[in-house]
Amino acid sequence: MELTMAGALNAALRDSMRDDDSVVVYGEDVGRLGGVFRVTDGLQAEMGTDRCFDTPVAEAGIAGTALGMALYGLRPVVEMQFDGFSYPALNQVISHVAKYRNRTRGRVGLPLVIRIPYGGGIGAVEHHSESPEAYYAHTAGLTVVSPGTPADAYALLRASIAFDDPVIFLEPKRRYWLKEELDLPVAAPPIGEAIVRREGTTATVIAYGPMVTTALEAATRASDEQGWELEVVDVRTLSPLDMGTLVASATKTGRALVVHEAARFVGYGAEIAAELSERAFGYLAAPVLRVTGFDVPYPSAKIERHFLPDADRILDAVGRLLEY
Amino acid sequence: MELTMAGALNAALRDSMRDDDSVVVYGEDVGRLGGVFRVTDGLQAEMGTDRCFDTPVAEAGIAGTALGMALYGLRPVVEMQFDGFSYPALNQVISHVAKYRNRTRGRVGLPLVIRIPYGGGIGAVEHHSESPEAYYAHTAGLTVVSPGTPADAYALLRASIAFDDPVIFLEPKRRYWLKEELDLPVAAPPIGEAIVRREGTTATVIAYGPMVTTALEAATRASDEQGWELEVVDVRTLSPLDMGTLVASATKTGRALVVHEAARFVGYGAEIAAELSERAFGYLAAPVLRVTGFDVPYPSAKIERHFLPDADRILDAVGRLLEY
Amino acid sequence: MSVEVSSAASGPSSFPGLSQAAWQDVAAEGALGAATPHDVDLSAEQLRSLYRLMALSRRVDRQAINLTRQGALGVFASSQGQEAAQVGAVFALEADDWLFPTYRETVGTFARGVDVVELLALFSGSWHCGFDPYKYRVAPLTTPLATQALHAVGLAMAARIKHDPIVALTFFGDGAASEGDAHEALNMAGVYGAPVVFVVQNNGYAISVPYRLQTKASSIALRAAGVGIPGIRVDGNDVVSVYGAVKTAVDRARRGDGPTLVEAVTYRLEAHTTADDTSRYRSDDEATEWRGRDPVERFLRVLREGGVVDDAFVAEVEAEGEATAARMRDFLFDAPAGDPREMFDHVYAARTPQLDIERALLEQELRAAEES
Amino acid sequence: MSVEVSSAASGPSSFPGLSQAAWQDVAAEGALGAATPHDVDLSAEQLRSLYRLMALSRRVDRQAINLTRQGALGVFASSQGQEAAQVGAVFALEADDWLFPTYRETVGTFARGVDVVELLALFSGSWHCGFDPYKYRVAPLTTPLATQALHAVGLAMAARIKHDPIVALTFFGDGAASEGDAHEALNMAGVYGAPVVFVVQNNGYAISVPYRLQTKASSIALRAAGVGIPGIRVDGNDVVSVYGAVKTAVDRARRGDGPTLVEAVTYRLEAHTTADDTSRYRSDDEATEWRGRDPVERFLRVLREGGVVDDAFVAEVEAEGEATAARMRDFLFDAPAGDPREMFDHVYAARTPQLDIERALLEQELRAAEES
Ligand SMILES: Cc1ncc(C[n+]2csc(CCOP(=O)(O)OP(=O)(O)O)c2C)c(N)n1
Ligand SMILES: Cc1ncc(C[n+]2csc(CCOP(=O)(O)OP(=O)(O)O)c2C)c(N)n1
Ligand SMILES: [Mg+2]
Ligand SMILES: [Mg+2]
Repeated sequence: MELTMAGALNAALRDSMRDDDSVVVYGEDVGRLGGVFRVTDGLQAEMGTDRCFDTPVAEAGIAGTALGMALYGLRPVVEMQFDGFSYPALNQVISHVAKYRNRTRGRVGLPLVIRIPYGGGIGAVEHHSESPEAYYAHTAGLTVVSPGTPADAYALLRASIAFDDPVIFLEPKRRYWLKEELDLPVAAPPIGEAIVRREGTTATVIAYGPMVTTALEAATRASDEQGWELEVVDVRTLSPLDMGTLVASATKTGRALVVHEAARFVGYGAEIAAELSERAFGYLAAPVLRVTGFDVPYPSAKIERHFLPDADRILDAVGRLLEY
Repeated sequence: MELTMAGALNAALRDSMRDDDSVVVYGEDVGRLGGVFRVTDGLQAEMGTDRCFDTPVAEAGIAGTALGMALYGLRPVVEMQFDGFSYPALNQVISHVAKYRNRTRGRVGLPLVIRIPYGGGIGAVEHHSESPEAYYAHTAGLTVVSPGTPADAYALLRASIAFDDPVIFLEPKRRYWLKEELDLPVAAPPIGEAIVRREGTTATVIAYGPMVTTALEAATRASDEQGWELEVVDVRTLSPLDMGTLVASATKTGRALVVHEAARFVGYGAEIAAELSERAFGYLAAPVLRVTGFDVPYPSAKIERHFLPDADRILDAVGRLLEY
Repeated sequence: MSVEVSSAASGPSSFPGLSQAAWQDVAAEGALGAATPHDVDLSAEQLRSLYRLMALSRRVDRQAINLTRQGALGVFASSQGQEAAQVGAVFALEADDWLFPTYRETVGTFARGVDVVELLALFSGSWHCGFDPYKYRVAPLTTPLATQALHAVGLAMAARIKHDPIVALTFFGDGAASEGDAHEALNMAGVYGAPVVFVVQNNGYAISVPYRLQTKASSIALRAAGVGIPGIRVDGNDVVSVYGAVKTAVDRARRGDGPTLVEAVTYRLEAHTTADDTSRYRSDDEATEWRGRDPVERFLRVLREGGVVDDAFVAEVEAEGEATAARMRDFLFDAPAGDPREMFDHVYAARTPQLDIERALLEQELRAAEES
Repeated sequence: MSVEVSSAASGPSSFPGLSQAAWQDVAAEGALGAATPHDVDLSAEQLRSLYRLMALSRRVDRQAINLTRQGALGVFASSQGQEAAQVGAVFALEADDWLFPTYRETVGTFARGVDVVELLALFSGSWHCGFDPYKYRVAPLTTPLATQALHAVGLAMAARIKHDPIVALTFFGDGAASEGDAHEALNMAGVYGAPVVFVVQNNGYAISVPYRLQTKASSIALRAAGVGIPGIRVDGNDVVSVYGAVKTAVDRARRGDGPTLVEAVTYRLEAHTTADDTSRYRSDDEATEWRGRDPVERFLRVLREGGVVDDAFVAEVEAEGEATAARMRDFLFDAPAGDPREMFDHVYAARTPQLDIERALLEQELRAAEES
């Protein structure tokens, strides 16, 4: 069956709810409307208003009540309507969601998922195209996941719901309409494992979420136009990060770059670049480069394409990697 | 005159308020009490309740109203009582304080300062020892400053108050009682410049805020005990970062490490390590190492010293740098 | 803004015994009074102005929806049905007062005098805020809900500190009223006696979520009691009542008597935005019923009956509306994208070294694109 | 928890003309009724239990302050003066109910049955939360203000979904009530009819900030009206009234009739914490006045007058208090620091590879320290 990423996420929610009574889905407009991106479409109709319901407009409230629900043994899967509207919940997430297991000396785990459609490229107005992954990944106690394909969207969301610690599930909204032929339920590597999406020898391109498609496009063009064979690694789980897979690829190719939409400064790519530079020191023929959005607030729709990393920007960086 | 860092900050606030009527100071308990660390001691008595006043317990409210005040031409200097209680204000800070100049196409600058006592080492209960600098430094539009000495505390706070963009001013609370002989007003390099606090040739140690003292202690011991001459660079302004000074030192010594209390993963040190690895590639005899707090929620008082980087941990890392 | 330091809270003191307790109950319905009549001082000239602004607003809104359908705007949040609430409220402001709107208040912001093309930048995608806030004393249209209410309070506090007799008016919605920031804004305004007027347009929905799932309170105005400030609930489809209520609040604020929360009960006739589909969550009947209370038509009817406007005036306003619509088409269709290099210019007062490097990279990309 | 989807908000509908407007005003003082008497059902046994818990609490609190002076605790937030509010409230709970306390509710948490040594871990610095929340159905003592109120609401929502007839009770302070989270919690509890009781201890201060600088509202209970839930204001120094009011609220919640906000008006007799200096912000006179209303002594007086307790019982409780204090000294003085390696064990259900690396580094540091 051909599914979009939004469809795969919808199926994952439905299947998880069918399999486990303790899974509840809530957030702004997720009930009757089925979510502004329709990711929760049909869930309220099938599962009832106890299992899938709308909330008042209160993101701290959504995250804070999810904690209470998880404490009581449910598995809440809540939605922040857009990346830029996940910020009011940051205090609950940083102070409590991330820390509760540790605060209680391991006695209380919180099996909850916070879904956040994130990233740009859809021509939205301000505050609707943010890439907040660094805030979450830097916060000890959170597990941060971002799928790059419909199959991973399904498999990783199901795994996140079944996970016994809180997961920040970042959905690359510009890829909601990305299609893939899928046989549900799809099998995929578990949370915590990166994957080599395309093998290569010239250089390693590390990507996640919305940039997986972009990196693969760059790899195709690199091969077609330049004869460069890029190895594309999809991070999948941003925290904890599977450094083993990354180091293996970088030591093999001797050249690596990391690509993300978020701003560069103290961005997620800094971690990968810093850690690869340390662990693959001596194997690297060039420094690890970062191909990122700029250190500016996300720009307006008419110029966003100049902010977003694309295949050209990746190929330009590969060129620089090869010049060292 | 010998001043503690808290005293230097107090003097900076008082002198700024005396020099400029538009400076107002507010926050929780900053008025009559003079702040829980007494940094605002005496300001209300001297300046009146219009210029220095207490707020309800509402951090988003403090940050959001500061924006409105700055929009109207005042220069608010607000306090978040502790690092862990700055998180409720993150939405206002990320969505608006950081972005307002850009949102308004440069028409509205926001001359405001958010003071945050931060970091551990004072035996406090949970949520009172956080190091949130990565959240702020990653956010485009913010200027992030952290002094390491009483002189810098004075000079940088005065410069921040006079600055035409919002400044997140991170005060290393465990150094509030650090003393220095000062002739006020002290001169110091402006915002945006790092400084070499101690010259050396063996390796570069990059630090800021509370770790400046620790790095200097390590350098003294390195010289006394091992004959290693460490160059200590104090970052001072975390964003925008003065990479020039850092690159110059690292290329000179050929070895560098960065030290901070915050967790390592996607921490501030990742940026420095990533960028140095790129810009000083070819000059580095060893990878840039990170000496940091662990990737765990800040621990309880009785074991916090095992979390915090100290001179031993720095010297151990220097040893590893030299083994490459 | 000097606030007296009081002694401790003193409350009910009782110690009636061992099997008898005592306490005070808060009535579940709060203390909303019945609707009472108030005289409103509006000249025929002003009444015509109100009509003109509402009618123009309606035309602007319709044109904006069309421009969205045609791709000139990326999205648009219609104010149709809410013209009385928005226009009536901003009409109560003086020239030096400040307005803090949301994405919903395009027509209120237009009525305040902001150039319609500049105003729509947010939706056309040319820049986030297309107008100069200082020129119009209007803050940017804000999408993170309830956040701007705190900005209004802060500006009002600053004005009080400077002894400037100005007022800040902020709009927010029935949904936004659930956000923590809304509460902090109301409470802080109360504490400092800030000259701010909160106008909640209760249009019955937060996207798909109806009022009854947003709060158990029968009225958003009751929040006022919780923070000790005056509250008003008014028919948001009656421009004269909205004006009267908000004017009362504005006058009170300017006098130094502090903030007021005004709830204007109204209805959004169109979808939440052009990207929304109302059929998923509300009935046509409901919308039809509210169309019967259309604030623009309703007002026009009374004005005609009262002899305040004649056909010529109405035709004149219509012509002005057409001209405005034409201007929107002229300037919003194929509006130039703007120079992408500008994205580096307004992050800080001065470009940082890092931004220079990034700008150079973009420059190189742009040059490469030109060449190919 | 199924909530009906309603039609749009319907409000005042009027269109009175061109010079007459109409609106409803919210009375500035809200709708707080006069104190009314209520029968409270407490046996002599229960009354003695209440006294015992309050007296023990007082002793525990005094011992904790002493332990802080002696360095065995890093800091402590005293409940002295607030025993009636805390003990009376938790006494209204059943065994399966849940409690969500702040740093201030040590004695309420103690009265709920949490072991006093486990309870004080937060302040001794041995771990953040020293007790098992599931064992006692008590959430960790929480310092980020008002945050735990949302946890209580979520737990109550979950209980409703599961059809478990339990109640969640959360405390917060007059200061915390200003936080956005407090509003979101109250409002969401109302929307879902969550079985939760909010007990605000209005002790007149948020550290140094007096109630009158915290809010303009005459009572925190008035917040209830703003979100459409019942509110109660009660003398927080009268344990019977507190019990009665909270029991009413607990029963209501258990019946499925939703949340209640109870404001208990009280006073903190000691400093905010042992690190605070009250002389900077309040007068001795004020504290002395409130000492005259000491909830423990006051209750004992009435109990003696009513013949509910005799000297033997009082002496017994005193002895129990001394034994508890001795236990605190025994276990909190020189309590072992714990193994620092444990800091890696509870971040996730399973240690990550990165944490293994970091643990190894610490291991090496510990070994090096042992050697030198
Ligand atoms: C903090 C935040 N959360 C969520 C959203 C997404 N969102 C946009 S409009 C809206 C509904 C707002 O309803 P209301 O306040 O009643 O205003 P209306 O749209 O009806 O004018 C939501 C949830 C947002 N913009 N900001
Ligand atoms: C979110 C947050 N902001 C600030 C603080 C610092 N702080 C600790 S206690 C306190 C005052 C709280 O007053 P109140 O809620 O009345 O409780 P009380 O201490 O009187 O019991 C403050 C401001 C905090 N703990 N959490
Ligand atoms: Mg609405
Ligand atoms: Mg208090």
